[in-house]
Amino acid sequence: MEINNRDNNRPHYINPYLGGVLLGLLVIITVYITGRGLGASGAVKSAVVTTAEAITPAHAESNPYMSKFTGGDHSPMYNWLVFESLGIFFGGLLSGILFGRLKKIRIEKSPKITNKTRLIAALTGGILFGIGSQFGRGCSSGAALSGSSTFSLGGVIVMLVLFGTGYAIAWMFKKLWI
Amino acid sequence: MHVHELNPKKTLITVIIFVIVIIVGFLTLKKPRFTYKLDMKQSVEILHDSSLYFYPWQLADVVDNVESNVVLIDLRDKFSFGQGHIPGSENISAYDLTEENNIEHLNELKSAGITVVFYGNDQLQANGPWMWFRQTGFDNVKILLGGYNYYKAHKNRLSQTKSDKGFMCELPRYDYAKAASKKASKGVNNTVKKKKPVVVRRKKRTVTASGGC
Amino acid sequence: MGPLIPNGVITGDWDFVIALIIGIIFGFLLESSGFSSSRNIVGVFYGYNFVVLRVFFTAVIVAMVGLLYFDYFGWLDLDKIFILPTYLTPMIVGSVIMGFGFVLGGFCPGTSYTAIAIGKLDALVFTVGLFIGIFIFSETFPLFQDFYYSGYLGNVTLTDVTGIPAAWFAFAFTIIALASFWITMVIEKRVRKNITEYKF
Amino acid sequence: MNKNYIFLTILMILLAAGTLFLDNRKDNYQIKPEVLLYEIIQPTRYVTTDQVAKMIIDKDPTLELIDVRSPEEFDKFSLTNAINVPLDSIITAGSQDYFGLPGVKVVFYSNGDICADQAWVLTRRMGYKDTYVMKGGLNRWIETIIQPKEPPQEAPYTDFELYQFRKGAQIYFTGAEIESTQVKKKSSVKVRRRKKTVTASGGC
Repeated sequence: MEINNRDNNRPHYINPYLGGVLLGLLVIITVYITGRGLGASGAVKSAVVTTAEAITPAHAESNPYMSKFTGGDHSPMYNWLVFESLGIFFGGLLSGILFGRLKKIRIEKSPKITNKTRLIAALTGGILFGIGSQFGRGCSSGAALSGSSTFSLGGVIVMLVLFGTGYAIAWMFKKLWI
Repeated sequence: MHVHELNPKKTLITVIIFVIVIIVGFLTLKKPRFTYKLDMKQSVEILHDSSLYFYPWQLADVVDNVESNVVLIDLRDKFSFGQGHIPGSENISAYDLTEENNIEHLNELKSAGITVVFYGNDQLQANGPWMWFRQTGFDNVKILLGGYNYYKAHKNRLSQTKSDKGFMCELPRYDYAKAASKKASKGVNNTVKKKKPVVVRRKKRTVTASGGC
Repeated sequence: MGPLIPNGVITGDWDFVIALIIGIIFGFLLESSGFSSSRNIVGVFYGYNFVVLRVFFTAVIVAMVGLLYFDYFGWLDLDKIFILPTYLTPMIVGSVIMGFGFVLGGFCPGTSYTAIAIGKLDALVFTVGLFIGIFIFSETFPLFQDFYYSGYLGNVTLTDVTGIPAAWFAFAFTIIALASFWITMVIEKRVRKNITEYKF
Repeated sequence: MNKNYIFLTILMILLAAGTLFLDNRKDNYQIKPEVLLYEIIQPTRYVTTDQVAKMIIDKDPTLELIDVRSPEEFDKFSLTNAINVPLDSIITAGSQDYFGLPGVKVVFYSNGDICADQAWVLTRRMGYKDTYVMKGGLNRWIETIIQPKEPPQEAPYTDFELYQFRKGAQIYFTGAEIESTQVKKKSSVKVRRRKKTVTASGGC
């Protein structure tokens, strides 16, 4: 088989089911210890608030959304999710080193598109995801994974709609990936 | 190679560890010591059952050892018990109620069909434990109306307390509306007088029936 | 017994150490499952790689079932854990927007952090996009403040809404997930025959 | 295809199916019997009539008085802003809306304190927190707040302080500054009669 020849070059990933079972156990342990699930987008929110506060404190205070997160004893960066996200970064780094995926800076894309297109798409995607995660009260890990694991109605809604939209619109952006 | 052609050994091991943890959970699972035997609705209904209350005049037989099917349990602390208690009663302080030997003792009494009567200084002190034991399935537990204080004041004329209402602490001792607003006292006064004869007739029936509450 | 921190078994001082450790495990699992590659992730929408679906659904069913057992054993009190609040309409709209962001960007926030760690420039750009997106949201927040708080149902679970015990949902989810694993296997094999192999 | 996957699939189905057989021991909202008995034994649920009077006078927004007597009794007299939830209907869904509100202290009262205490045990079993019982009930309310007795000369200073407060409260609640002796006589006459009247409507 053609694919078999390339197996040597393929990056070594763990069995997805092993990853899934371990991730599920991690969710249980996290809930067991902290009483709440995992999350990721909250860290960026803290970063936004911190930046805004550093540049124009008065503006951050007057903004009805940001002011919800300012004004504590500590900086908004002194937050559970920020530390967790730091951990995600280092965990990824560790795994990258272990499995030999840590290489020089590169861009992953379909051969049919240019680097510029990919980066614009990534930026747009990031912006949309950022806005959407605020309305959805969490991203795919916070709302969809932890939310549905704890049987939250909102979590299940986010999971279903997020992936449903993905399937509905995937054909539009086929060129980006295949 | 497709992922489904690989051998998921590690996955299997992880899942089996997970299953073992669950099995350990089942093995170490303790049966709860107490469960509610009455649901909320039944728990409310028993409050109206006058046969679950023990009236002071019923004490006379117990004290004189005529009635042997009743055990009095004093829920006050040792000190108060030592200072004075109803003759023949046992002392289990409310704080020690759930101790294993006490529960065992109460269970024995239950299976022997002996009625257990809780009392404290007043009815209030025994009310909570009485409700709790009823709800958790001790269907032989009753509560002494008036408590020890009432007994102490009337111990020489227990049989006469049938006509006394002093132990019924839920009876209003005052005309609240009148006491609280003097201005309207005249108006209230009239209506009360009118109602009075009707009410008095009913009274005798109700008191014994409706128990302490 | 659990949850430990809300019940005061572990003091709040350990909060951030625990957060870091949990994050490291989370990141390790994401990266080693292949979530640091956007083409892996997006493969779920085109049928050539269902790794996201496998990892995600396995995690959800294991967590659901495990939490129910833990609750039964008295190790964890499910009444005390945080339930994500439900804001019906904003959540649906937000998820649609996220869906677009997902297909365009190829990451979600957690996976983009791990991809930055192994040197993916597009992930970095995606994270910058996240930052800008949340900033735009905060700045324009007064415009749709009412909408943001609309459709509030409280911190409800599926059981609260439907009255069906949580175990039935766990069971139904498990069946759906396992069935989808076998179905997607067939789809994946078929699609991969017609696709040029991609580098990771 | 590896047959371990089939094994894993079956294992996962069995695990999930197992959850269906976990009986719901917790009755989803009720507190454990042990916890209930422990709290029953503690006297912390009792509040005095003075405390209640003070909260009413201060217009404490966290106070919610629940009158567990019958509607007839409630119509004749009730404390300021009290809500009538007869003991019999305390477990109905409509009544439960009053309990468990964050930051609200629910105080039960009745003629004496038994009915209120029973209401407390029932609601506490259902898991509602921040519920209290007014010790002595309305009987003691009248004795302490509406018709306070002057402490004897040799009583400690705090008793006189309390008496001062009660006199103030008396004025607040009755709206009248009449010499108490006369009132006492009047009401004490009516008291006896009144007692009979209400007996008719049974316990609570």
